[in-house]
Amino acid sequence: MVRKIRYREALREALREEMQRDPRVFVIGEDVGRYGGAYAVTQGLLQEFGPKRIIDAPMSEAIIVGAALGAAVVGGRPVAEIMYIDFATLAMDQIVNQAAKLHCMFGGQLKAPLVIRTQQGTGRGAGPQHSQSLEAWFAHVPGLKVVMPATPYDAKGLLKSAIRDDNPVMFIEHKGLYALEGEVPEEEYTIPLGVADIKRPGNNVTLIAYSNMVHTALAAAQELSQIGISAEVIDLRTLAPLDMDTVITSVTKTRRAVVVHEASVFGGFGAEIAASLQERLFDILAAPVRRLGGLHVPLPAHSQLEKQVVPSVAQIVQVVKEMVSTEVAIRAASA
Amino acid sequence: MVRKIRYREALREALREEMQRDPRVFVIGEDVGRYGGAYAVTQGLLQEFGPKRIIDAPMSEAIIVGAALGAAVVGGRPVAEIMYIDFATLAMDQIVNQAAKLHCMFGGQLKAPLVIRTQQGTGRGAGPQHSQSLEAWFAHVPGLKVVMPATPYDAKGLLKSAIRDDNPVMFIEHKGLYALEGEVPEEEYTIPLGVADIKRPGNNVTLIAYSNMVHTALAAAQELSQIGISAEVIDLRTLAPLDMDTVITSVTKTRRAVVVHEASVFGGFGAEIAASLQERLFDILAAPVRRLGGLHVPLPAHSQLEKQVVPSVAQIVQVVKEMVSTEVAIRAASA
Amino acid sequence: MEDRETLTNLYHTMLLIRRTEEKILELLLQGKLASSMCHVSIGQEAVATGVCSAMQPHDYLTSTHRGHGHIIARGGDLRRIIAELLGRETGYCKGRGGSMHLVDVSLGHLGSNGIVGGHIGIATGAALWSSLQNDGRVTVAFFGEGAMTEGIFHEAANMAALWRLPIVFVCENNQYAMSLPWTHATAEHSFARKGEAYGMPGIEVDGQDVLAVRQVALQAIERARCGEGPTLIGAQTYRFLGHSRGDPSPYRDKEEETRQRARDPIRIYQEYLFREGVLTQTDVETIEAKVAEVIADAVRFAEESPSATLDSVLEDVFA
Amino acid sequence: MEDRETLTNLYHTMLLIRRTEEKILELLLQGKLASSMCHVSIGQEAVATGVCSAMQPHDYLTSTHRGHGHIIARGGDLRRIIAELLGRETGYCKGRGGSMHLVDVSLGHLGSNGIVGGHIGIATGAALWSSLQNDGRVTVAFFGEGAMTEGIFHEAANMAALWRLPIVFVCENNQYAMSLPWTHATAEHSFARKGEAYGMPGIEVDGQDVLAVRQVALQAIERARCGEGPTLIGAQTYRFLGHSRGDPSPYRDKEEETRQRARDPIRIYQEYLFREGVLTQTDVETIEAKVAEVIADAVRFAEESPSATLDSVLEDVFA
Ligand SMILES: Cc1ncc(C[n+]2csc(CCOP(=O)(O)OP(=O)(O)O)c2C)c(N)n1
Ligand SMILES: Cc1ncc(C[n+]2csc(CCOP(=O)(O)OP(=O)(O)O)c2C)c(N)n1
Ligand SMILES: [Mg+2]
Ligand SMILES: [Mg+2]
Repeated sequence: MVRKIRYREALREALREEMQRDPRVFVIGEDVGRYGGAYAVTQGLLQEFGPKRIIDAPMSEAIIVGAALGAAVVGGRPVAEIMYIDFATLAMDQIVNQAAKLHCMFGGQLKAPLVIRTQQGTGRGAGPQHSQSLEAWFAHVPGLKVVMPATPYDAKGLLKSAIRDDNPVMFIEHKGLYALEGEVPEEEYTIPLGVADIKRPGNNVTLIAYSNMVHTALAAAQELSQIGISAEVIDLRTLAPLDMDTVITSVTKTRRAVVVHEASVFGGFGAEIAASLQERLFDILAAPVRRLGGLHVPLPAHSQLEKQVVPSVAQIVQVVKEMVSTEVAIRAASA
Repeated sequence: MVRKIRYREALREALREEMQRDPRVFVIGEDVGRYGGAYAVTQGLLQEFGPKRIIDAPMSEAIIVGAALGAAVVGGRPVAEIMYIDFATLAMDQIVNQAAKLHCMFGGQLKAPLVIRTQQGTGRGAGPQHSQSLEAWFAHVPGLKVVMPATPYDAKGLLKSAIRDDNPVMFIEHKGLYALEGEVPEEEYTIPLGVADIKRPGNNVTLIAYSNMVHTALAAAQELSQIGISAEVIDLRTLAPLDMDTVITSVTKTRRAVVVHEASVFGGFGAEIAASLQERLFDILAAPVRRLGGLHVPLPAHSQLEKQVVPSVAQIVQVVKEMVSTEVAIRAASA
Repeated sequence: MEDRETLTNLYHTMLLIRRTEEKILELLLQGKLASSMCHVSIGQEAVATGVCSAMQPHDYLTSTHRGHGHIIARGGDLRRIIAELLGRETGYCKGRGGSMHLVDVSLGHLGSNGIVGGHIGIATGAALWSSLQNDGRVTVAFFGEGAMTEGIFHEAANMAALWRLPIVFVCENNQYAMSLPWTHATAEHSFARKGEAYGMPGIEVDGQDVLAVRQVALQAIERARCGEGPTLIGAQTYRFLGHSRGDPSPYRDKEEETRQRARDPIRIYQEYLFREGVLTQTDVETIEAKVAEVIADAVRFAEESPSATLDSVLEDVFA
Repeated sequence: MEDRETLTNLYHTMLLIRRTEEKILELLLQGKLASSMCHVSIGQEAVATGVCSAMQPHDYLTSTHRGHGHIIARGGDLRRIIAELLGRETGYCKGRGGSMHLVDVSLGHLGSNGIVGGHIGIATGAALWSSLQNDGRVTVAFFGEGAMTEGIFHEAANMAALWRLPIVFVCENNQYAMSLPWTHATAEHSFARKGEAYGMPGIEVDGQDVLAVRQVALQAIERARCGEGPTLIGAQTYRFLGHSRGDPSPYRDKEEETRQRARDPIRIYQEYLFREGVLTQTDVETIEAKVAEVIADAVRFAEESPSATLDSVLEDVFA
């Protein structure tokens, strides 16, 4: 049997293995060393690798990213940690104007093999400045890769690939997933960036999700199966590069799609998927592509309220039921 | 006959009139006073209003927005200028975590009647760090309004409304439009935020655009009219709040829609429009909603190349022709 | 020497902060807080108390993630504070802001903030407006020493000194930013030097001595009010507990903790008051009882209040 | 005194920068530049020249929007510089970067930047890596005084001093950030004080005196290389022309301009060399001729080169 470990442990293993494999890999961020990371991902690494490879930085998000970038340019393979994605707002110039553009802007002379690990989302009632989901911003920036693992297995394999990638990667974890257990083999493996994963096969509808919403979608699929609706669940895993082929293949089969993410629906990444699907599968779709996402509101620092802001299993089930019956209704009408 | 003035003059008039009307209105930014603004919008205002109302700030984008926000909270009506939207990356915490959330986060106790004027886009070969189009980021942030005027008339009327609004407004101008002339009445007027404008009526297809792309869309509509295709051109004017009603009404009539913006298509605001249209008009659309936008690439600092990155009149015409003929083909096949 | 009433009030305020936060920790352990975010300032009460005692009613302040003390010292309504932490509609932010976003605009309290240093912008802007309006108000920006290495501190300090804004920057140096010791945050620890870089005075003060804090705050506020510009105050204090719940602070030296905890600002001040004959043991007990009663009332009020609702949040997205 | 070759090289470099930028302005007026962005450093040549002359071949530097001088002083290939400005595939950035994004990784030049202060992060990171690897390299970060009020400068200076990184911060104080005079940018103008806030020395130098600049740079670089940490150099210079094309600088005092332009670093140095008998009028003419030839060759090369293409840009989005 494959052993089970937590998401945070899988991430730690990826860091540890990459640091062992490649002496150029190092970690820099706030409280990553002595504290072991705000979400305990880097626990124990300071003891193992010492303060030159697990670097506790002053509270200076911009220069944390900037310094990581500079080190990457001259030969390092830094993993910078931004404790909450909300604080990435303090480093946007370094991420967007510097790291993302560096290779292209400088005619290919420089490379930025840099991973920015951060976490986002709800789950702790942490409020409007500690719970945002901002992946859509980064996916919209040419030159950045955006990774959003949903399981311990993916977290480990994707982080290893991100570290080995020669481009800046926004590696966005989810604060609600750190304690999640899942199977992770002892043997070394990596997962390529840009390949979606079918987390559950199905025929009647495709649920497209990533990060924590994969689990919500899976739970909805389970529930739908009980009323005879077979849902395929696709975990995008990386938003950039985006594996639309897997999505297209699935929706070509199921003819119905729902995109689910925790970020606000309005202007969220789900729009990209929905827009793209209707462009490419206009004649195949049996129903409009539906989007489910967070309400367009600053997140309340209230655990009960924030739950009402983000999509639930019940909402997904409801939407899928509507899609199926609408279609039935249309079919009936045109018969 | 209504007099014609330039986009930059219309903006200046709006500032001047609002400053005359309301002593709480003031301008703060880099080079807004002595220099008259990098794009000459604030020229002459220092002489007219003095250094307490036209404030030349040190190069500190974060505190420029922060200070404007603080002043707004205690009674001022600041208009902060960020010279290029690319530099807003240095003020994202102040804009997104502070200004946008302040009213809601603090239970309605505080208000942030703050306008952030900035400009974006191509047209000067200004390169990857001076030509980005980032409106999609801001539209995705609850609590922010996002305004993107295309004409001198709209620029003036919308800026006046933005200044009078009790919420933080990202007022995004386009560097390619400052010299554009248009009719602007001498009499006072305002244009409400959240109301799209039909810039040209038509029946066969709806072109949805904003900012500089309105003019590209209008030119395309003109060209299309010569081959018998009647295009309606909608200028969204504000992305948040978004006037989907006007769009829905138009597309219900034309049954075909193309969204055009200069920002990168991937993850751009056009996806929101396209996704929303297919959700709401699935059975009415005669063809998939098409999106035209910039290529997903850091912008070259090369005037000839950057032109190739953003949508052209020819591209719009081409896409519309495809849509019409595809539909004709489908109709023929099903006949 | 200050008058008896002032001296007593300072003691009362410090005790009220301490006991309120102890109660908050209790509520937290009982799982009653609506949010997981909660940072107490136990050990640092003299800073909030001393500074706020030096402010005028029409002055402004902005506060931090560790801000219970600031709003209490400013005279905040304990009922609305506890209600906020319990996620009730009667709370300061209608129950949606929690511990990190307390605010009372009627007291000139312009909000606490979850972004370290984020609110320094708002403080600077409030002071800018006061300067433009010449309204005689002074703004106090509280922040931890962790905020001193954030870019926004630099931009704000520079702007404030350049334009001689009526603002006082109060750094509560509790020696740690989460696990990062101040000694590992910067190579220069002198607040005088840090202030001078912007052309403003930097003054260090024993943050465990409420009267000393009050004195430097009075001077800095006076200076600001007279148009002489900002001051940077470095109040040396200590975070007695962990950064937040579930932080046993293994990164701190236990000997250091013991030594620092021995300098309890409330005990130090109580001894002073006894020594000076300002208060007696009986007085202190009366104050304790009063404080306990106010807290009990606030908790009762909060628990009886209706929970926050999402509808109410949605109504407030735009003003 | 420095040896004759060094002294001559300094002169040659300054002249090369000056004449190249004069040619660039000419090309600009002819509408030949591919981008509208172009900032010349005429009047500031002694800073780039003095500092770069103090660097070792394996050292790094990062540069600004006003960066022609830095890359030329570092020994950059004039052909590739002009080709870049003309938007040719043979340029340093294959014609897509233009004046603001010159770079030559083979010379340790890690790029100029359009975001004022943006590249200071990269410089700090390069120095961090050198420190971690103990590779004996030093990084020089050039920036204008405008960048000193950006948050990133503060965060970088603090980190560099804290970790004693091998970096030298070179502020080219040309007195203006666009229209903003340095006197209106900050209340404290002493570089010593600005450096001290981070625990690093701040040294002012006459930026119109190439030998003086070279001296302080040699010392600061040596200090950095020995592991003693960063230095902040404030080189006092002047932007002889407008901020960019089409800026007649009406915000500047004309008397000030005249006075400052009289302190032309090339003239000052030439007089010194004549006085010391290092160069004769004939030598100078020979150098002029050589410089003219190199520039003519570069322009010819650039004009004959193929234009940049979008395909090539698209290929480079990812490494
Ligand atoms: C910009 C930002 N970075 C990081 C954090 C996470 N964080 C919250 S409090 C804290 C330490 C703050 O230290 P300090 O300013 O000294 O205040 P203290 O907690 O000691 O009162 C950190 C790192 C944050 N909230 N905001
Ligand atoms: C972050 C940022 N803000 C504003 C600008 C616009 N801008 C370009 S150069 C400049 C002045 C820079 O002054 P300084 O750093 O002194 O350099 P100088 O131009 O004098 O060489 C400004 C405001 C910019 N490019 N980046
Ligand atoms: Mg602290
Ligand atoms: Mg300058």
